[in-house]
Amino acid sequence: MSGTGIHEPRTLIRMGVITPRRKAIFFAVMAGLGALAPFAVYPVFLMNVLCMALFASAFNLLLGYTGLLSFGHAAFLGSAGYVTGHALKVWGWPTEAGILLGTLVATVLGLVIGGLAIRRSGIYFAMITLGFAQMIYFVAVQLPFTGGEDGLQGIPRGKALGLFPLEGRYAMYYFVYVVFLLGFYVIYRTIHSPFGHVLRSIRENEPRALSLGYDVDRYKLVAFVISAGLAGLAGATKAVVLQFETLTDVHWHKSGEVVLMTLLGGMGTVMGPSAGALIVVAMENYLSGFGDWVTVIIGCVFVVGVLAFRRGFVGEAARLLKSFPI
Amino acid sequence: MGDDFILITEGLRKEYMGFVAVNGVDLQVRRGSIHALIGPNGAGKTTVFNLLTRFQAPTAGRIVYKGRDITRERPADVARQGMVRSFQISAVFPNLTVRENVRVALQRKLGTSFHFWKSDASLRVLHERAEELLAAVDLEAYQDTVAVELPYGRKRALEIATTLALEPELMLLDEPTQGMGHEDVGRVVELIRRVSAGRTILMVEHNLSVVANLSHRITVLARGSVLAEGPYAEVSKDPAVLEAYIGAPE
Amino acid sequence: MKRLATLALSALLLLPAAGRAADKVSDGVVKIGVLTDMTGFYSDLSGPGSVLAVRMAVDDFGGKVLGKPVQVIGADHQNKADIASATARKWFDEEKVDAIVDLPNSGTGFAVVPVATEKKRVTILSTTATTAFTGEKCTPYNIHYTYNNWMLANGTGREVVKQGGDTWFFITADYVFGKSLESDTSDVVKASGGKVLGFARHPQNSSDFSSYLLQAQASGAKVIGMANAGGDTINTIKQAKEFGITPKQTLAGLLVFISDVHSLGLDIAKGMYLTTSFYWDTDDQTRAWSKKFQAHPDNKKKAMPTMTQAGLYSATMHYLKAIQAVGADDADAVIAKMKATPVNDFFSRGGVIGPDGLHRHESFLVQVKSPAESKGPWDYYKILKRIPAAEAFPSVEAQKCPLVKK
Amino acid sequence: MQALFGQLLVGLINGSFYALLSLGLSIIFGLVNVVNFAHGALYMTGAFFAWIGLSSLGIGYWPALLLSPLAVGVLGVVVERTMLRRLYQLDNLYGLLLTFGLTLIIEGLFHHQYGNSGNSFPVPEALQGGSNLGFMYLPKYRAWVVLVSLLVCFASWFVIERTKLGAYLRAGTENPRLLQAFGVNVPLMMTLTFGFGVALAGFAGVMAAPIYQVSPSMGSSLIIVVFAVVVIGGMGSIFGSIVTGVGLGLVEGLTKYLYPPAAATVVFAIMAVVLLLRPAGLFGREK
Repeated sequence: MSGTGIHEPRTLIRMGVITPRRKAIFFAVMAGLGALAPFAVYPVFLMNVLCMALFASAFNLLLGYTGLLSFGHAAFLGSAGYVTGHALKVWGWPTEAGILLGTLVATVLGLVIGGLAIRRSGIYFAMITLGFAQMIYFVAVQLPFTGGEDGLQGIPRGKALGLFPLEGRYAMYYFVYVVFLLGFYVIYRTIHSPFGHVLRSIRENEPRALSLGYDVDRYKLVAFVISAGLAGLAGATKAVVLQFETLTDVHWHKSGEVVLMTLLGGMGTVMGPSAGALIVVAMENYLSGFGDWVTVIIGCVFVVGVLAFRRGFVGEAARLLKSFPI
Repeated sequence: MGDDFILITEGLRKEYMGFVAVNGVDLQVRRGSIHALIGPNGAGKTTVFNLLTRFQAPTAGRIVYKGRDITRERPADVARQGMVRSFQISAVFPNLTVRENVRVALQRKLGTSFHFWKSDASLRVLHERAEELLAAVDLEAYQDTVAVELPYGRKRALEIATTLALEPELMLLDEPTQGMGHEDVGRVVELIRRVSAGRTILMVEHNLSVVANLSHRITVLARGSVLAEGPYAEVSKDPAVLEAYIGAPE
Repeated sequence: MKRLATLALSALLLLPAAGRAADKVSDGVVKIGVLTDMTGFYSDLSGPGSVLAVRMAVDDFGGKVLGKPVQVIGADHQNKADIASATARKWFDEEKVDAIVDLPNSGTGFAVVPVATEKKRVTILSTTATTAFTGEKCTPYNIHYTYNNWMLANGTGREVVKQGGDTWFFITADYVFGKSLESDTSDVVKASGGKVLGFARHPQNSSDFSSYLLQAQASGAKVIGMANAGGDTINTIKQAKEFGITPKQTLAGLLVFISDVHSLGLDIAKGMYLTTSFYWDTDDQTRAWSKKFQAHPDNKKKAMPTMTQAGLYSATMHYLKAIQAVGADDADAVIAKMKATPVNDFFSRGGVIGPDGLHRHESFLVQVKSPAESKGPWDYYKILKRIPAAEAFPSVEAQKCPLVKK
Repeated sequence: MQALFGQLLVGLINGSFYALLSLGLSIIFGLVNVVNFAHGALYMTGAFFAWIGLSSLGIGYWPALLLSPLAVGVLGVVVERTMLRRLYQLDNLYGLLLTFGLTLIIEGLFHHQYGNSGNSFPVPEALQGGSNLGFMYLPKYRAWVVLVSLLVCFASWFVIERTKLGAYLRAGTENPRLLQAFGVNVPLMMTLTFGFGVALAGFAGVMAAPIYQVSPSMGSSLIIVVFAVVVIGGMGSIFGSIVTGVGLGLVEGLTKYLYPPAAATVVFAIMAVVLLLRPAGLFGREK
């Protein structure tokens, strides 16, 4: 998605609005807020937000930093959730091992689907990922261990490190918080790595990157696999939090939702997807009283976002900061 | 003949669903020369470029680069062997800074391009070389400018600097002066001349004065086939070439 | 602990239900959460109508119990177990909801009931079919009120075989509800002397049933049993007619609501057998309540109540009366009272909630009228047989609820 | 054997809908360069317009066959004029995202207004009943669907590939400036093309109304299969989308006969194989 108004706050860096120190302070404040949040806000809601924020951030690695619109990311979220749920519930695995297994399965799935999908780019890529995700959906409907339409219910949370039971209100939250921070760090590291720079060049101008000798497809595939794996981590953790896994997580609406979160928060920004996840999950939670209007409202948000607001909240904020230097 | 010619094509052909875009093109590009590919619109010049750099697969024919058949190789591999192209539309990375543009090209040789776990601070070692290259194209003052904000002619210069970063043996320039003002054209021509030292350049160009000024040899394409080949003075008098140009004005 | 609770309970029962008892209403309000499908598959047969039925019950009760207000909140679970479970948790944790009712779709039921059990709050299932909720999955805080698969299978299956429909083919929704309905009905058919020739499974919310119907046709069965619900049933019926399968083969709707018949039209639905626990035009009492429901300003579509909506009204009344009688909204005591008191209203004449939580009441085998027989809108059913509670629902022993054993 | 032919015939009927919808998608993509995610929602809208026409205005099937696509087309024109147009300069992924948002809005509104249990639309008088083909009973209406869909598909293909108007349309996608220079109003042409493409979806909706329940979700399940059809067929090709649509319908029918549980996934499995062997699709041009 080159030249589409992706705004990176590099001008802010140049202008001295963002300095390494301020950045460190910002992240520290955010991390602190995250650690204190469950005392102020309903923890299950927060955990949901964290999982979706990780999911959206992983997705953004593709859309925002590689320029690939995957319209089937729910496949990774959901498959990991199912596998983790099954491992914990039926095989009685420790929590961490179950989550790792789910993540691993999503990664392998990412390798397969990604390997096929990156043969086409742009809009075809989007449609192909959507198609494969739909295939995963149908498989999930039919495989016996997923519980089909009824879902996989009653997943035990188990104990963190085999010691701390995760049943309580706060233990689970901090477990999820740690997972989120780890996942988020991996994404942050990837974005700001030599590899991340190549990805960005691919996003900006794919033929040019190719002509510079970069085997573009391989970079895309690695990015896709990382993204799928982290989406899987989010899904696996979510299954443990909510103690069930259902078809919702593999449905294409979910894939659309993560696009919305990323778009709304600001694609190609580090914090954007998390902000978007917060907004979307909050909307779904607190507007649920409006019944079917929620779908309409989300649709309108989508349309307005695409037409007038392509930088997303974080992107627009960065732009405002730029126009009004502090 | 092998050593004299860095690039040879034999019977290069490309069809799309029954439409023949390139029809049996034989090209021979002499090492160290500036070779121009000209022809009216739709003559298949860009398609030839795409075939040479393997962005498209030829329907038939062979491409030999440095004595090696590269007809079946992948585009990135071709680039790594020193054949690097530029594009018809200025090909920079618009939202990266000027320095980052060049750095991306330099970065490959570090061998850390897949290292997603490493900090990008490890790329700082490249800045010195990047600055040298930018200085070579008079862009040292623009290092921190985001490429999209550069004026058009400067973008071309940036593109050339990026290409040079790969230390190519054969540069393929696709209409390097297209859409430029008079002053910019002069600067780019100078630049091309400067960087051609020790390299081979194959370019597609519409501006015939640029072609006359720069190139040692010319190949004229029309309707996918080679119409004439030789030095500019010779080719420009060829009646078939004149007809092709007059028959299909730009 | 348990003994203590029982002691406290009996003490409470002896107290007059006034004055001090008001303190026993937790948080000073009785909150009923209607968790239902407001927009999807089941929204016409439960959805806003369910919320309305509960509100009507609260209004008719006087809006207050033990001097404290009764509040009704509704939410859309969109048929998704995850949303259902998340909403239930939020309601219990944050909104102090005392009881969650309705829960269309067994999946959402399976998601919510354990949460309620963990939090010791009441659930009353109305639009949920799977028999296991009062069987191996029964919990002390759950009541299954309106119908279940066993009732549907027996009511329709047995009667259809008796009328000569002794070879069956099933078209089944491919999830727990459908499969368990299919197996329950198969058992009934076989027990009644019939034969099952095969089945075809389809995903929920399919649009094209022609290929399944062709399989049913090829089987040569006399009866095609539709072990599915909502839009799936409607589509099956329509397409069966289109492919000339009906009237050569008979359709048996295993879970058909009056809203489905309304949406199909009598011309297509006529002649079909089905079992229901409520029909508005049964007697004066049902007519009176249903017309009130239909005329209610919040009933935008002016639809007659389905059995689940009528059941919810009855269940809510029963719940509030139990709170009144106990003098507190404590779940253990209220559930015990509800189980101890027979239900007697337009919906349930002498119905009893068993120790397993299943409400056993009379149900009806009906046949859909032809357009000629119908006197007007919503005049859809001929009641063929009133099935007494003992015959309509499985016995407590048959349910194998672990709670009941000792 | 009987069952096989029956399933194949059912597959052919489904294939006709795939073909009609993927044709519309292909036309819009080929000529306007937008992947219209809302295609399924507009198909549903077409069916609903027909149903609303019948139930509240007394407009029958035959007029609806014309009026409803027209109304959907007008809706498309409005969408194109007010929204899509503003995205042409951008990557075409934004078109996909916009139409995805529109899908949510359209489906949400119909949900709100009409619930989800579906509304039935009677088969028109003249097409009721059917005939026994020996191996199966073929409803007249379904035969009509196959016939008319193929006819409409062929006609659209003919206009685009074989007439002067079509040549203009195709030229417009290759080089809009040049066409503008010839005095053709390109923006208008694109608007009308989009209108026509979605009108085809509306038309398919009316055709589907008497077969399926008219319900807000009728389009969303179909659209993704149609996307897969389009990927398999190769999106550039009008002819490809028709042939692939019908062909995949048949393959689905065959799968239902051989191994029913795989019927839902077979199209996507084929998509995987096609991507491995021919990334551009069966009839697609290489980029």
